[in-house]
Formats: sequence, structure tokens, C-alpha cells
Amino acid sequence: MNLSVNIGHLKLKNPVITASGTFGYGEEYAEFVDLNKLGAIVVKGISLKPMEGNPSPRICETPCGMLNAIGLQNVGLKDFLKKKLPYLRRFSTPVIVNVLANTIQGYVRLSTALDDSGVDGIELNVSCPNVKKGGISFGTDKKTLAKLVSKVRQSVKGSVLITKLSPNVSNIQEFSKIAEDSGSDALSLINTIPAMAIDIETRKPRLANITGGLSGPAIKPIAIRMVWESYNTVKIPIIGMGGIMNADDVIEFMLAGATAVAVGTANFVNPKATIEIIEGIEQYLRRKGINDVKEIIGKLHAA
Amino acid sequence: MNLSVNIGHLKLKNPVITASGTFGYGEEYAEFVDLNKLGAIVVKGISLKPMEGNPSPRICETPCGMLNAIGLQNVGLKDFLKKKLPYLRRFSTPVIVNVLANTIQGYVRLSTALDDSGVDGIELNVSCPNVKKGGISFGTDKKTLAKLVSKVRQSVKGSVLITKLSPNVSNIQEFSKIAEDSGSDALSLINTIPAMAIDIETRKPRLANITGGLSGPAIKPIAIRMVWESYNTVKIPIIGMGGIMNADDVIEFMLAGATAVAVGTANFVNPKATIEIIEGIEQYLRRKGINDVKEIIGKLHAA
Amino acid sequence: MSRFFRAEIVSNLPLNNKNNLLTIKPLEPATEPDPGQFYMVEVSNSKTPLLSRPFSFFRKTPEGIQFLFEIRGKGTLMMKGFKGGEVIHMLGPLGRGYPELEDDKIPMLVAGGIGIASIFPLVQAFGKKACLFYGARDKEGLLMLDELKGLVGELIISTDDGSMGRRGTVIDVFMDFLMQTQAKACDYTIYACGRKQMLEVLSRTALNNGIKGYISTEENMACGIGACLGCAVKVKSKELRAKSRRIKNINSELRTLDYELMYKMVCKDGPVFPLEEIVW
Amino acid sequence: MSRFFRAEIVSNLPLNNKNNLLTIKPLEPATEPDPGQFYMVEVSNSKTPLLSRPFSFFRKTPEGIQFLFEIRGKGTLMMKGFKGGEVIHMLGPLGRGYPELEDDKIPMLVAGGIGIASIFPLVQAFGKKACLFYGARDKEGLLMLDELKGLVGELIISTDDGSMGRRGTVIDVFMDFLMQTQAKACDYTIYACGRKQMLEVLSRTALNNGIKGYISTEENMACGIGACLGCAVKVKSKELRAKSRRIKNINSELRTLDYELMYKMVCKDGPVFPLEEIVW
Ligand SMILES: Cc1cc2nc3c(=O)[nH]c(=O)nc-3n(C[C@H](O)[C@H](O)[C@H](O)COP(=O)(O)OP(=O)(O)OC[C@H]3O[C@@H](n4cnc5c(N)ncnc54)[C@H](O)[C@@H]3O)c2cc1C
Ligand SMILES: Cc1cc2nc3c(=O)[nH]c(=O)nc-3n(C[C@H](O)[C@H](O)[C@H](O)COP(=O)(O)OP(=O)(O)OC[C@H]3O[C@@H](n4cnc5c(N)ncnc54)[C@H](O)[C@@H]3O)c2cc1C
Ligand SMILES: Cc1cc2nc3c(=O)[nH]c(=O)nc-3n(C[C@H](O)[C@H](O)[C@H](O)COP(=O)(O)O)c2cc1C
Ligand SMILES: Cc1cc2nc3c(=O)[nH]c(=O)nc-3n(C[C@H](O)[C@H](O)[C@H](O)COP(=O)(O)O)c2cc1C
Ligand code: FES
Ligand code: FES
Repeated sequence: MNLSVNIGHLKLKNPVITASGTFGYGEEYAEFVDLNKLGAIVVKGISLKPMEGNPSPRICETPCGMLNAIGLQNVGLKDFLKKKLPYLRRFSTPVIVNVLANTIQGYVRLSTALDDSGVDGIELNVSCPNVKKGGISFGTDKKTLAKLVSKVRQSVKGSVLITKLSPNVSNIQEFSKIAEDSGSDALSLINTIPAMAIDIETRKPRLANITGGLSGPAIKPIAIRMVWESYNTVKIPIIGMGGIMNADDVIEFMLAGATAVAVGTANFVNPKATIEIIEGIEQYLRRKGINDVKEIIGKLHAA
Repeated sequence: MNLSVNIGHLKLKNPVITASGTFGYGEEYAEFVDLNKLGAIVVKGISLKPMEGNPSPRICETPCGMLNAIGLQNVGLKDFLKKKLPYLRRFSTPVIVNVLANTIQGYVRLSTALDDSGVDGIELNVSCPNVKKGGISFGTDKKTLAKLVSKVRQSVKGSVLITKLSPNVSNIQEFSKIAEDSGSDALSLINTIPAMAIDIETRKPRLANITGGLSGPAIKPIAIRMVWESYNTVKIPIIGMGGIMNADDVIEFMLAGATAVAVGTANFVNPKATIEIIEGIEQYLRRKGINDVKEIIGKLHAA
Repeated sequence: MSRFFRAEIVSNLPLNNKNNLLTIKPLEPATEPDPGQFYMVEVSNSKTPLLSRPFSFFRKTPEGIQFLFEIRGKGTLMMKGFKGGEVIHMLGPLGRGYPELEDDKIPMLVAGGIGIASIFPLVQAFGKKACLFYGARDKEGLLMLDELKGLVGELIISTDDGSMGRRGTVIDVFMDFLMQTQAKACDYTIYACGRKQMLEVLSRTALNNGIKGYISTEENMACGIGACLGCAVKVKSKELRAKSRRIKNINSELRTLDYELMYKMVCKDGPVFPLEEIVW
Repeated sequence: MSRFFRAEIVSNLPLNNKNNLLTIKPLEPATEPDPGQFYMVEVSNSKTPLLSRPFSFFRKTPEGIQFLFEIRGKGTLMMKGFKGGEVIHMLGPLGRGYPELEDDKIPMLVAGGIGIASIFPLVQAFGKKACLFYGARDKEGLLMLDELKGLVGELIISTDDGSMGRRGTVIDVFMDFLMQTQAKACDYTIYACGRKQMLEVLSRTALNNGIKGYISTEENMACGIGACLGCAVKVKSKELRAKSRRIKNINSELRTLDYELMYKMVCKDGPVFPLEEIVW
């Protein structure tokens, strides 16, 4: 049975990727997961300089989901290349680095350095606040997004360039098209959805940062819809994510048009989730008598 | 203890309203709920002409939520005034009519007729597709929204004018401000979020309409965030809704800045939900030694 | 006396690994159900699954109200876990049940699989004068046979795989019966419950043979009381109904009729409808 | 041998209406826990609540691994419903436990409320040479007293409402003790677990009196293994730690230090930290 899929010129053993920020730098899960078995590993978002992150509480639970406001804590580009990347290189699995900055130049410098370092993929997290634009995120302003992606495109040669769109837009098709036209090799969606929870006893927000990003099964129907809308608009492959807990969820995303998927919050609930999901996909295909997982991509019977 | 709140010049016995489309035309729930006890009743969205609605399946369940694509089935303005309104008039509870159209003129004609009929409030459902604009919803285009609300404003004299914003926007503050500046007496948020689910056995979408609106506890954190952002932007009262299942959820919405709340999906799970919630609010206030519910509006300790 | 009441689980007996017999006792005064009516059952008080699930009134015993349920997905899987003594919320009886039988008519009961749950009260009501066609995928799917044998006049059993009774669908068997029978088609009244495809074929057959009858339909439900408009089923308007005797599929016509309310709600106007009323 | 394993509920004994003693038996070879380590417990396989909850290793018995838990919210309420025979997933042992005691030192164990769960293994390890300060809101909150009496050298009990032992917080009692004691402060090593406020006051007191020690901290958790970065606790950098002996609140300084990683993860670097390391 063939589980392999292609994201741009990158060939994945199978469609199951780890979602940025939910799988650490890979090493944290090596005890539970044979990293060689994964389709690809996307690491926690990296910035030029190390970032301290937000005060606690950084996470809290919500109905069928969770909020997080980690504040993009990360070791920074230098330490990532020196301390984290070498470890990941020991595995045959492609490494995709999620990058974040608050200026376009920042994204360009990061991407250039990572491209030179030979990472397999670069995922632009465009949900970050743009300091030049008074903090509104790159991913919700069409012109800015176009400029950002095309600038980065020029400097990225070897790595696959993936744009991780913000779900916080009225019309995901438009933004998908912009990312494609600006030179992305693939799209990732969806990122967490801005949300908030309040402790009615203390009257305090449940997160020190007040608002945070909603992830988990709660957002799956929104993610499925966006993947499907995006699939009907662009030709480049889509990495679908948002609330994937098991293989059935993956099949749902792929039928909606995802070429690959990313597993996020599920890793926290079950550190072996990615592996069990890969096995589950095989079982589904076997049960349905399908020998190539690519056959189900976008094969929703909508009529 | 004082539970009353004001929405524009409309005084509600308590902050608990029924969410449009989830409480029929009131009569369906009269067997379970003393309609006189409610803060207000918002009826199913009304259009000029009766609407047939979508084929089945119209609803399906999702993690901590549900999707619906009813297709705006309703009896139409004429039958509503003749057959439904008289019944509701028998109760002391204010009646708010949710209206929908696919042209600005449509909204204006509906609102004028309803205003003349003396209903207490008119709630503009601006999430409907705008035929003039190729079907993109009124609520996601700033100019259109401004035009729609101000035009309706001119023709609405007696009724309180409420704009029910679409959650499907990047920046709810902007749209809240537009609705306020265009003359809304109050805001309702949030409406359902566009979403989708697929049956992986049949490969068919779970809704005949393919996509539908996500409601229920899953969307509560998104709704709370939008109410809070909106509260920090406008002066007019906000009717908060989205996943309210119990009194604790209501307190959370009010701390975030809602003056009143609407209970939707919860009615399906528990037809007595609204009444139990009103009792629950009283208990909370008593426990906290608060004698006026207005004291908690927007009283989030954010620092 | 409210139709939304708390009920105690008296027992939850597994009939086999796919079907359970659930008995509940209302803890508050509750309304008496009619044959064909149903209840919305709260699957979990932790609200996952969120929505209640509809189940037909199966039987009333001294212990309480009984339901037959088939394990299909999340909700029914959790219901399999119901334990005696637990308390759940229920809403019902709901909807319109099966109409009375006109005197001089012979009741033909047709049950596919778990559809027997809805038909059973009719078996009790009509007793010996009833003729029951009861089919399932395999013999695992045939429930309560001993009780049924004792009650009905004629019990004709079938399974798709032939593991019990006649091989074939309940419809095949029903057709054969129509061939042989002496009685005139118009002497019969059909009462049927089962999967959509079965009800569709049955209705067409009935219409073609001029047999009147009633079928119990299913749609996903949320409120159960006609408020959410979620459980719509397409029905024919009066004028169209006449035509439909001749026309196989009239969806085409329907689509062209503007602003005619062509939908009824399974939970409120149904679940039981005259078989000629439904649009397939 | 994986730290993520399936475990069978052996028993789930209510000690009173707010606290339970849970005993589980790993169904796969599992790692031995150290005092102060914890496990992530799957609350419900229906995934609501979604996230596992962290609980300190309390005791190992022939029956299995034991946990003491207090019913606080949704998750622990569902755990109250755990029945013998049920199978759940667990992740652990996790984090860094309490360091060994330096020879010539006297262990002072301080437990606030359910914090006793984490301290108990130390009681077993240090036995008679340990002195345990154990406080709770009321006597309902004081658990396992008989076992404790038998084990520790000195057991000093207190309740906020005075319903048992001394009236006052465990800290008040601890301070009084420091006044009277002959031994030099530096002879002691504190091991403490309890609510934030208690640990903060205790740490300040200890610092002011030059007593070394360790405290077990709490933050909301998702992954339990240092991957989500959700359970951050603010710690002092080496250079700042020196100062802090004098400075009460040094958050101000911290904020100004650019790009210094000032956070550690409770689940991975902790939950136990040297008490001078934490920033309050
Ligand atoms: C009026 C009425 C009476 C019914 N009486 C009985 C009965 O007596 N015994 C019995 O076993 N079942 C009965 N059903 C069907 C029963 O309600 C569904 O099997 C049940 O809701 C499935 O829930 P689930 O969570 O297990 O499945 P889900 O996980 O919700 O879905 C599993 C499968 O069941 C289908 N399904 C879900 N809800 C319904 C529904 N309301 N109707 C039909 N299919 C559905 C889904 O489309 C899916 O294919 C009745 C349905 C209706 C509308
Ligand atoms: C390392 C560690 C060890 C622990 N050991 C024990 C133990 O041995 N026995 C015990 O009873 N409890 C222990 N706790 C606390 C326990 O994890 C929480 O009480 C539990 O997660 C609450 O879950 P809930 O769903 O009932 O409450 P929720 O509904 O999640 O919340 C109820 C209240 O508990 C608070 N809470 C939620 N999660 C945590 C958490 N991880 N830490 C602290 N407070 C929390 C919430 O902020 C809220 O105020 C430990 C916590 C940590 C971090
Ligand atoms: C704790 C946490 C941290 C995350 N950090 C990042 C990040 O650094 N960069 C990014 O692009 N997405 C980040 N995400 C978003 C996830 O990659 C993913 O898009 C989202 O969680 C939806 O998937 P899920 O529902 O399976 O978790 C994070 C999510 C979580 C829960
Ligand atoms: C079945 C259903 C029908 C609805 N119909 C309408 C409608 O006609 N007009 C409208 O403005 N909102 C409608 N809504 C949205 C609700 O009024 C409410 O905004 C949304 O469901 C969020 O609240 P909830 O999570 O409590 O249900 C409908 C929601 C549901 C579930
Ligand atoms: S289930 Fe709500 S109308 Fe039928
Ligand atoms: S809980 Fe995830 S890092 Fe500690």
C-alpha cells in the first residue's frame, strides 16, 4: 500500500506531520514515537532571537479544545541550528521549520539562514503581529501577505516554502490564492483561532495573556470547511490541521482536499497519537480496498 | 435582587434572551418555559416571502457542537404577523424579530413593516449572502454593512435596532464600530461560524448543503473573545451568545462585556435551559453578594 | 406533567452485541405514549455527545417504558454503558404516531431491522389480525421473536443472507405475498418502519398496487419538538399527491414550485406519514 | 517499557466527599517513580475533558500505584466516578522529584492540603528523622493521619479554622517552631508542597532565615513532557539568585533582561525546584 504524498518537491513517507508547537523540537517525543515513521516533523516556531514567552497561565482547557498563549517562546535561530537541528538530522524524516517574525525583513533573514542550513521545509507562521502595521497580523492583510511571501520566495532556494494561513479571515480562498500566486509551494491551515476564557470565581482571564489560540476537536469543522474552500481555489498542496485526534479525522481532511495533515493537540492527549493515526489510515484504506492514499485527496462526493 | 438590564430603550426583566432560530416562534417552548419569565424572545429569522429551506440532512453533530444548514426556512412576513406574532403578544416579554434578506431594500421593507407592527426589537441578521455582491455576506463587507444599517435605521422608529454581526471577520472591532456609528442601538454576537463535516464511510458531506453554521460550546471561547474585543470598542450594549449551556457561561459572557445573552443550542439539549439559567444567575449573584446583575457587566479583572 | 422529565435506568439488557433493551422509569408524572411516538434520550450528562438521540417507544411494562436500540455510533455506544440506577433526562412522547386502523381493513406490518421497535406496539394493538413482515440483514438483527410469535396472526421472517427465515429483503417477501394473496389490495393498510431505501421501495410498490398505509421516517434531530427545523422531510402538496399515483419521481416538479412550503418536520408532523405523502 | 501505558483501576476509595484514594495497576511494564514525580492521568476516554490531569505519585503498594486526589473541577469530578476494572491511559513518572537529603541535615516536610500527596513518599523515605508540618483549611482536609503518625518523627498538625491541631496556617506554625528550635537554621532542609500563596510565604521565610530547601510547584499542564511549553514558571538566573536573598520581589528586574530565558517548565525541569530559584 502506498501512503506517500508530495508537498512541492518534498516526498513524505506518509501524510502525517507534526503540528508546529505541539511536538517540541522532536526530541521530546522520541521516547514515544519512532521519528523515522513520521511523514515530516514541523518544529516549534523559531524567531531570529530567543524569546522568553508569556507568563503563566499559558494554557487552559475549553469544551473539546484548549487555549494557548505560549508567547512564541523558542530558543532562537542560533541555538536551533546549533543544538536542535543536528539531533533531528539523525532521522530520515524531513524537517520543516516554522518561522515567525514581526517584520518582513525578519522573515527573510530567518528563511535565508534556514534555507542555507538545508532544512527540508520552511513554514511561514503569518499569524504574528506586524509591528509596522500596528500589530495587526501579516496573515489578515492581503497586500502585506503578498509582499511577505514573495520576498521570502526570492531567498528560499532548496527548502519547500509553506505558508501557514491565519484562519481569522472572512474569505480563506482569497488568502489562499494570494499565497499561491506569491510563490508558496504549499499551504498549511488552520492555525489556532483567537479566543478567550474567564474564571468566573476570580473574574480573571484564564490566560495571563487574556486571549489565546483555540485548538483541538472544537475547531475541526471550521478547519475542514477552510481546507475544502481552499482546495477548490488553489492547485498547490494543502496541509490540513485542526482537531485531528484519530485516523478518521485525517480521512475527513483528505477527502476535503488535504494532501497531508498535521497532528497537534492530540500529541498532548496521547504522545503516540501520530503513530496510531498512521496505522489507522492504513486500516481504513485496506478496509476500503484503496492502495494509494493519494486517491482520496479531495474525493468528497459533493453533489 | 435586580436582574433587569436595558437594550437601548428596551428594558428586560433579566439578561436571558432566546437565540434566533433555536426557539422557533416561541410557542414550541411554551409547554416547557413560562415565556413571561424570559428577558426577551428572539424568533426565527423572517424574510419577506416564506422560504422553503434546504433539503435534509440539515443538521449534524460535531465535537461539543452542531452544524446547521436550515436554509432560513420561515413562514414569511405576512404569516408571521398574522399567525405567529399575535400569540407572542399574549406575553409580557419583549419580542425581537430576526430579519434576513438578500438586498438592502429587502431589509428596509421588512424592518419598516415590523416597526409599524410594533414589535419591540428588530435584529438584523447580516450574515446572509448579498445577491448584488455575488453572494458575499453583508456582514463581512464594511461599506455594505454601513449602508445597510444606516438605511434601515432611517425607517425604524419604535423598535430597538440590533445588528447581529458575522463572526467570520478578521477584526470584530471594526465591524462593531461601523454598526454603532451607523445607528444600531445594540449588537448581537456571535452568529454561527461557517463549518463543515464529512461522513468518511459515504464520502458525503454530513449536510446536504455541504457547509453549515457551527454552534454550541465549541465556539464559546471565540464568542467570549469577540464580545470582549467589541465591548472595548463600542458604547452600545452587546447581546452575547455562542455555546451558553448554563448560568456560569452567562456570567462569563457578562464579565466579558455582554449586557444580555442569548441561549441557542442549549434549548435543544434542555428545553428548560433558559429558566434554569435565570435561576442559576440569581444563585451566583446571591453567593457573591451582588444585588444588581448590571454590576458584573465587563468587570473582567484584566491586568 | 412535563414531557421533559428525569428517568431512572431500570435495566439495560444486551440482546446481542449490537442491540440492547433499555427500560426506564420516569421519576416524575409522565405522559402516556402512543404507538409510533418517540423520545429524545439524553446520552450523557457530560454533554458529549451534545445532542439527545431519538428512540421509538417500544413497550410499556410494569417496570417502566422500554426501548430497543441498535449500537450505531458514539451516542448509542455510550447508551450501551447505561447502568441500572443512573438517572437521565428524557423528552417525550413526541411526534404523531400511527393512525387508528379503519374497521374492515387488514393491518400489514412491515419492519426492517431495528424498525421493529416502532412497529411492536402495533403488534400488541392488532394482535392476531395483524400480519407482520419482519426482515433484517442477518438473524442477529431479528429481535424479540418469541414475543412476536405469540402475538401476531402471521409472522413472515426474512434475512438478506438467509441465515433465518426466507432469504431476501422484507420487500421481496412482501411482493411475493401480494402475488399469492386472495384479498384485494385495498383491503390492506400498511404500517412500516425501517431504513430509507426499504421504505422508498415499499411506498412505490404500495402506490403502484393502490395500497394505503403509513411509514415511520427518520432524520437527524436536535430539538425533537419542531423548533430547530432540522429534521425536514420533503412531502407532496395536496394537488401533487393525486398525480403521484402515476409519477415515480416528482422531485423535479417540486423544485419548480416557488414559495410552497414543501417540508414537514419528522419530529412534529411525523415521524409517521401517509406513505403517498413522502417525496423520495 | 514506555512511560505511556494502560492501567487498570484497582480501587477508587472516597476518603471523604472531597478526596479520593486511587489505586491503579499498570497493564504494561512501567517505570518506578521517585518521590515528587507525577503522572498525567487520562480523565475520560470520550476525550471530555480533553486534556489529562497531573497527579503526584503518592505511594506504591502491592496492589499498585496510589494517588490522592481532591475533587476540584470537571476532571477530578469524573475521576471520582472511576470504577474498579476500568482501564485508563497514564503518562509517567514525569518530571524531577525531590533531591536526596545531604547527610547531616534534618528534613522539614511542609504539606498544605492535598500537597501531602507529593510529600508522603518523603515521609516514607525519611521516617523518624523527619519532622512534618501538615496543615489544611479544616480537618476534612487532613488525610492519612494514622499512617503519618506511625511514620514521622514529629507530626505538627494545623487547620485554618482550628477544627483540628493548632489554629492557623501551616506557615504560622512553622514560624513558631523556628523561634523555639535550638538547631541552627542551616541544619534544616525544607521539602514543601501546597498552594502557591503558601509556598511563596514559606520561601520568603526560608530565604530570610537562610534555610535551604525544595518546593513542588503547580501550573496547568497539557503535555507533561516539556513539549507544549504550557507550564512555565518564572525562575531566577544564577546572578540574580545571589541578589534575591535581599530582594523581596524581583519581577521588575527580570522584565528588563532581554532575551534571557527566564522560564522553566514545571513538568520537565520541575515540579520540584530549589526554593530560592522561583520568582514570585
Ligand atoms: C423518530 C426516530 C426514532 C428512532 N427510533 C429508534 C429506535 O427505536 N431504535 C434505534 O436503535 N434507533 C432509532 N432511531 C435511530 C437512532 O436515533 C440513531 O441510530 C441514533 O441517533 C444514532 O446515534 P449515534 O450517536 O449512535 O450515531 P451517530 O454517531 O450520531 O451517527 C452514527 C450513524 O447514525 C446515523 N444517525 C444519527 N442520528 C440519526 C437519526 N436521528 N436517525 C437516523 N440515523 C441517525 C448517522 O447519520 C450515522 O450514520 C430513531 C430515529 C428517529 C429519527
Ligand atoms: C505536578 C502536579 C501535581 C499534582 N498533584 C496533585 C495530587 O497529587 N492530588 C491532587 O488532588 N491534585 C494534584 N494536582 C492538581 C491537579 O492536577 C488539579 O487539581 C486538577 O488538574 C484539576 O482538574 P479539574 O478538571 O478537576 O479542575 P479544572 O476544572 O481543570 O479546574 C478547576 C480548578 O483547578 C485548577 N487547575 C486545573 N488544572 C490544574 C493544575 N494542573 N494544577 C493546579 N491547578 C489546576 C483550575 O485552575 C481551576 O481553578 C497536581 C498538579 C500538578 C501540576
Ligand atoms: C501549545 C501550542 C503551541 C503552538 N505553537 C505554534 C507555533 O509556534 N507556530 C504555529 O504556526 N502554530 C502553532 N500552534 C498551532 C498548531 O500548529 C496547529 O495549527 C493548531 O494547534 C491546530 O491543530 P490542532 O487542533 O491539532 O492542535 C500551536 C498550537 C498549540 C496548541
Ligand atoms: C438550528 C439553528 C438555527 C439558527 N437560525 C438562525 C437565524 O435564523 N437567524 C440568526 O440570526 N441566527 C440563527 N442561528 C444562530 C443562533 O441564533 C446563535 O447565534 C448561534 O447558534 C450561537 O449560539 P448557540 O451556540 O447558543 O447556539 C441559528 C442557530 C441554530 C443552531
Ligand atoms: S428536531 Fe428540531 S425540528 Fe425536528
Ligand atoms: S505541560 Fe507541556 S511543557 Fe509542561
